[in-house]
Amino acid sequence: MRATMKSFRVRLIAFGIFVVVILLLAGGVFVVQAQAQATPQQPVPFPHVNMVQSGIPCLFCHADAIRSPTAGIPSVEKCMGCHKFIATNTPAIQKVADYYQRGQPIPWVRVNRLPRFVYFSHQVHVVAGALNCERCHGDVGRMTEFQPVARMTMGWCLNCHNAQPEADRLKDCVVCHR
Amino acid sequence: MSERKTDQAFWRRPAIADETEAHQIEDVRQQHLLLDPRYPLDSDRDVLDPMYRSSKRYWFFFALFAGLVLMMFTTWTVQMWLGLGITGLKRPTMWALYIVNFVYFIGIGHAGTFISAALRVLKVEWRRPISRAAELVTVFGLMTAALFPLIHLGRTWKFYWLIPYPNERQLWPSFHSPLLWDLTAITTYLSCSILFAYISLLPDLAMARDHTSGWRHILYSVLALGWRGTEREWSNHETALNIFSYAIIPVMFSVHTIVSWDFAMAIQPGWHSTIFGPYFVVGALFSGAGAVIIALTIIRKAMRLQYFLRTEHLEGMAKLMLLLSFAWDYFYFNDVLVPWYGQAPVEKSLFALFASGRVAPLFYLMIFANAIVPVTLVFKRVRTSIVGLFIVSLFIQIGMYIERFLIVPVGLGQNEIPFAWGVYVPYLPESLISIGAFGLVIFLFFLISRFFPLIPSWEVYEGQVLQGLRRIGRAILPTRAEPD
Amino acid sequence: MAKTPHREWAMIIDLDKCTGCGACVVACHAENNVPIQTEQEIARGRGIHWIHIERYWEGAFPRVKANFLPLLCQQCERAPCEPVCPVYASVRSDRENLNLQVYNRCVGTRYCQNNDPYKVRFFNWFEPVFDEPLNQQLNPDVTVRSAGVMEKCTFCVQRIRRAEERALAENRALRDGEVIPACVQTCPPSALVFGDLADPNSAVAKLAGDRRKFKLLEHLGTEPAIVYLKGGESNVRA
Amino acid sequence: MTRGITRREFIRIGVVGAAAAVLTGCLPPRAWVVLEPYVRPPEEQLAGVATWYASTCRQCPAGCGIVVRIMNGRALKIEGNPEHPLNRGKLCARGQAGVQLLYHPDRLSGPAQQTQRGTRQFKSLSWNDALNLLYSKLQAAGSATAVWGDSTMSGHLADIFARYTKAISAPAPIFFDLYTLFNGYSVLSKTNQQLFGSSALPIYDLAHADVVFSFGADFLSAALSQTRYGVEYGAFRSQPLGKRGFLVQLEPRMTITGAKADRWHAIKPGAEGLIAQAIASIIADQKLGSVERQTRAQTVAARVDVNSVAAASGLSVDDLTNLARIFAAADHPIAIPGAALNGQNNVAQAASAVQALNIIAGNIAQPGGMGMSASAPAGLIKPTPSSFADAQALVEQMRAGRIQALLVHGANPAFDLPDKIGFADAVKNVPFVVSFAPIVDETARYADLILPDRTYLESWGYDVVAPSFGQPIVSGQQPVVTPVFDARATADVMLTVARGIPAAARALPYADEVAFLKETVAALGSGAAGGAGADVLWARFQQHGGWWQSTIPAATPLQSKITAPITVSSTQFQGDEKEYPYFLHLFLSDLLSDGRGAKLPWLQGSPDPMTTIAWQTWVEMHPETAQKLGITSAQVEVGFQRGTLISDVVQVTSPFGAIEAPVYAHPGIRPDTIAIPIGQGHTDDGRYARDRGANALRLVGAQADATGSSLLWAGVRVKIARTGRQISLATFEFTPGVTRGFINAAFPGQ
Repeated sequence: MRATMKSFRVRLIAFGIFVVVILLLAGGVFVVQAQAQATPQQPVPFPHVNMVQSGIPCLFCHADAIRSPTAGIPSVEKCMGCHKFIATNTPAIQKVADYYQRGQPIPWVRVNRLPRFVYFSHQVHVVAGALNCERCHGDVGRMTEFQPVARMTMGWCLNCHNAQPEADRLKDCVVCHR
Repeated sequence: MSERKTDQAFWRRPAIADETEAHQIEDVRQQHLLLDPRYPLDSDRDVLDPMYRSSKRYWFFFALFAGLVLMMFTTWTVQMWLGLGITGLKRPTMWALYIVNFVYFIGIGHAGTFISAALRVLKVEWRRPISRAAELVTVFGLMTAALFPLIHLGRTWKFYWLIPYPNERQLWPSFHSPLLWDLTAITTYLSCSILFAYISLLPDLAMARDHTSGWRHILYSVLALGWRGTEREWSNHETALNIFSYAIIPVMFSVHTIVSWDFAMAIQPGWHSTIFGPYFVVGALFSGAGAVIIALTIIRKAMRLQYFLRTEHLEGMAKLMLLLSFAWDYFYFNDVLVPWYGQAPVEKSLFALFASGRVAPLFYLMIFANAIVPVTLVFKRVRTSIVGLFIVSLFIQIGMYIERFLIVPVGLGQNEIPFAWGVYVPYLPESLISIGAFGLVIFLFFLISRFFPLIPSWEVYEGQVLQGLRRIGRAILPTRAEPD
Repeated sequence: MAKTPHREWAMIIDLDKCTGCGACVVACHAENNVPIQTEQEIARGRGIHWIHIERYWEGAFPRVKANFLPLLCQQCERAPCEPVCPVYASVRSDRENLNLQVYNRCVGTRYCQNNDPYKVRFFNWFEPVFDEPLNQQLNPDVTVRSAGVMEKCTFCVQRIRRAEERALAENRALRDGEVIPACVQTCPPSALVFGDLADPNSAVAKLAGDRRKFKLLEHLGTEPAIVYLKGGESNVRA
Repeated sequence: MTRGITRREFIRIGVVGAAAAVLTGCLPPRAWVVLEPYVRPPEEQLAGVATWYASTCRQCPAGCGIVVRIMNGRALKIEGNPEHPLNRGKLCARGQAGVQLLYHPDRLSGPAQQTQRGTRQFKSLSWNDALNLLYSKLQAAGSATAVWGDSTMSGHLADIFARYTKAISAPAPIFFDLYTLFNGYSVLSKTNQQLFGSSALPIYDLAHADVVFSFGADFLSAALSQTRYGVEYGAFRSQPLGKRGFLVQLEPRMTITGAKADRWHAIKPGAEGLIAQAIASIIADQKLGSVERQTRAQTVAARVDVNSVAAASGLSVDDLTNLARIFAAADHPIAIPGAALNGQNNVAQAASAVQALNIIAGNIAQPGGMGMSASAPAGLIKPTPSSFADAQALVEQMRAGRIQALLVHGANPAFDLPDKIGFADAVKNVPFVVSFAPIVDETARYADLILPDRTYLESWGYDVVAPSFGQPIVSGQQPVVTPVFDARATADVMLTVARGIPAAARALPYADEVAFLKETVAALGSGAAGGAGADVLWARFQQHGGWWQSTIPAATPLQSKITAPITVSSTQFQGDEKEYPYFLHLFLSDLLSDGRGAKLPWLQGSPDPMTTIAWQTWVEMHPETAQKLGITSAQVEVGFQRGTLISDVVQVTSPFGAIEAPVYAHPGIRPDTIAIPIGQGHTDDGRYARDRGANALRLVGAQADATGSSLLWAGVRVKIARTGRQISLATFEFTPGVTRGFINAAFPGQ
């Protein structure tokens, strides 16, 4: 009887350690995921939904996407191009106008980030690849607050690139890392 | 008279017929442990007692080696924090002391298996009391060696990329790389060695369980896996050990062959040699045998195990070492002769460096330590002198360490582009880590000596049970019974 | 998507023209964010120069001669550094037919440098330092290597990729001379020439047939993509 | 400041995302990256796509065209301007390193007042206060104002300084620096004036020459126009129909040009002129080559005793005859006078004797021969390097207290002049010294006021290219980024100050430097860019990086004005032969040139081509000499100290001073000669240059040659003493005396 009690205790301790380890691992994964998917606070609330519903195409503001590796953030002047006349009395637009008058750039916070050793070209994907923006950025047209929809990790990239006709070449390291 | 009755316990001393016989028997007994049985509890006490007897001197050395280990890990942390630049590594000697340590510790990890498994397979009886110490040298040597590839990495925290596991990047390690063969071989060998040592430890753990109380009792109960010593258990145990012994020998040979491939597979002149495989294995056994002798002499003295560890064991090891020394000489001669005959410019410059260059003192010390000092083992006086053996073994350790040093950083220093030649001098961090690594092995021994018996008492009993003395005419001869 | 053509990037180095002036060395530092090492580090043999000029003496005074040998990664067809890397950080690019170093994959075993007969790979012993605001010069197209990784000449693969991406977007083929590494671009006597050997009309393809050609350490069978042209003979009888 | 720059002011406020991304490399991203978009986007700028701006390199006086790669408002890389007729898209190491000058961490931000000279205790001033101070001091100084500029000064600034000093009847500005002194700009001008009646700099058409005799001219290194001569050298070696030029180099110490020579002769220092004369004499005596050459040789060459020249030069009579034969038999031979003869006291004769060989060859203004730099287009200024005598005269005036205000721009006389000249003493008698240095250099330490100028990548300007190879070229300079620090263009500072000084205001009635430049450029008329109208011309001047003729005009024929044969006297050395047994041979470092490069880490950290040493000053001596003196050095005996190559530090002493530096055993130097590179030994000039190596000019006295063109920096004797100290040589090579013999199997013979 004593022997069984003892061995039960030993087993209980072992099981306890196992459970704690699993919980810690799961917690770590959860925290990392949550951090990656968090929606950052922007200096000026910017509802993409309003813009898209007004019929503005993505490339009107992010025009560099077809000409450059970077999609580009529109200049304050571009914002003011319309908002000199439209919705001028909302607090958000007044904030933008303030920036414009002070000649200061708006410190937008990056939402979709890539590691610093990854080189991604919007131009190739949008022009040669003929992809639309939603493919990677999600349904931005319905977002009141811009948030990341995917963790842009290597596996995520490979999900598409594996299915391409020239997958091997598109998976060549130098395509993204240099 | 000297006929042993079957119901007589093996430790009972037989009745003595006359004084001559008494002298003969006493003489044989003093020489051979297996013919000198005694009451098992006495032996068990001798094996278990040192676990409790922690003298001041013990704690002094314990603290000393613990300090060395602490120093090693602190230095490693500092190195990871600041970068590998704090070491003396440079272009072109990208591998240096860490890899020397790696090869050296893998090397001393070879003797344990060789003594324990190979001698077991060959039914060499004198191995019985020393097999545990040898196995532990293997396990600790390998554990320490396995640290060095990590210490040596530029980005240690990414070491897990060397392990094949499914990942979202869809990347596997490259099985083209000898480093990965290394990883495979070493992990296999380490796990085999630990299992092998553990299985042979089982009856002793059960023995310890039965003699202890308190937390030790719980610990041994868990570890002994409920060993009760039934006929079936003993039979399974025997089978398991036999299988392991046969299986682990090729693993052992393969491991150091694969370690040698790290060098032999490279196109670096001085490394690119086909003889490296067997040469490294012999070198490893050579240094390993020396390491085991050093461990045994210290254990014997410090833990008062004079009953178990006798001159016959050390002499047996000494003979083995002498044989290995000759083998090493042969391979080294080969390793030098073939490139010398080829007269390749880089290798020629390397030999010039050895013969009369800046590393000449090291080279001659290595030849002296590895080829000349062990020759003294042909004399029985040296073989049976514990101090003599200790010194010879120490020389062999130094010699073999230098040999690896001459191969790794010195060999890398001379290459095909004379503009990129270089001289490596160890800096403080890698010196501290290397000293700490020796400390780590000894520290692990210190630690384990408090928990596990360093003498496999069951193996000694087994030997003693099987051995007997038989009188044939006027001679008293040992006999051995074969179990079924 | 158009099929990417097979490329064989190659460089011709005319040793007769190389003056050893060092312009390529600095151009490479500027283009590839190669960190400059301190005096102490260079004295210890840790200088990093993806392309550097080795000077070999020949003969004895007064009939002494100095030969310059610009040495950079040879981008071998059968690179000895590739198979020894356990994590595919040193890897062949089938796409560009180049020998790549993927910095973010490198764990720093440094085996590749041991097995590199040309000794043109460099290790980052410390985190590189760029005093502010010198860091503003850093090329955003090239990763700054952290401590503990290997680096080496890439044939300015960022330029190759930029040009290819542009050509892809403009739906045309690359032109000969459209891509040139920084060292080739700046070389005053044009001792370095770069191009695609697969294109029979390229400048390199024409020069690669020169009778002065040789490859470095050819006996090792590494098949380098760099062709050296040895010094020419003069037609002046002296 | 200027209206032209307003558009670019916004360039710097770029999209930081991509650029910030490179700063920490492979580490995992730690924080959100803040994106800063433009307020108003500049034209032709795309985030992540580079634009290139054409400008002019100002690292040496040559004036190569450059294009600068700009991305998100940052200058990333300089390359040669492929359209530029001088350097044709190529660039040397120093040109490549220009961006590090722009982003140098020790640049001054805003004006600084030094309350007590030499203390480096700077008080920050507003630009307004600084300009007022400058104005009041300049007004007070009146005509006792002196301007000390350097040869890399932009033409428009030199013009403004010249007009300013002329208007207030002050002495004309001098343009003096070590670079032009060592390369003998002033010597060459004077020689050409005597021989051909033109004071322009000579040019040598290597591309079409078949034999080149270089009398110590290291034209592939820091000399005249390194990049262009590099281009020429490439063409020289691969001429049509498989022809390959033949290069003969005569010098006491092997330079990189010597390393490339087909024939290299280690001659005694100072023997260049004698050899040239002997060659001419042999051609005349032995009737070598064509009849024309023989006759020309007879008029030009003074007869010499070949045996005595052989003894004085270290060449054998056979060698001399052989050289004369090669020269006379060649189709297009050229003789180039080098830097080494410029510091000898027979410099004028020696340079003439070498140029006379060109006259004998009949190659003047011919393809594959010697020509003259085109003169500057009307209305444009090229700062003419002053002779040493001019600089000495100014120092004497300063000492005499006749200078009330000294303006130093670009030049660094406190470093460039030997101590014996006593600039430091003389400047004490100048009540007000202004430095325009962007980084505090040795001279700025003596300044009362520092008004940091913009570096050339942030400035407007132009440069009349000289030597210009056949056609007049005006290289354009424009700001390629917004100023990184709070610096102001010196031209604007001078224009502002001039407004308050009535005489100067009349001479300089310009709103700012851009207005001044536009007017200058408009006077050029249409060049290669074509088009009409001042605005179009101005735009194209910026777009293409300058102005030049699309067709190369025919070379103006030059007539030799030699009437009497040229005799060369043997050179005199300073220092007793017994006490000072070795000849001192100074040379400009390939990478650091005259010391300007020392502040740029790329140049400091790149190995010197011949010795592979970086960051240090070294003393070159022959391995035998080192052995004789018992010196441990890289090549003689390898010593090791913690895995580095160590070398003995020696003290080199001349009659004028002493320096200490480690020895590098150089197999290509005469055993009786000690060579030391110029460039290190700065006591200031930024963190990378400060307190590093030794300044070999300490070994030189203050004496000028007979014509006053040059300082006698070459005719000095020295002695060597061991200090007992050893240091690690920062070399890239490690094996002692790497020779090719070892790996002949690997490198098939050349």
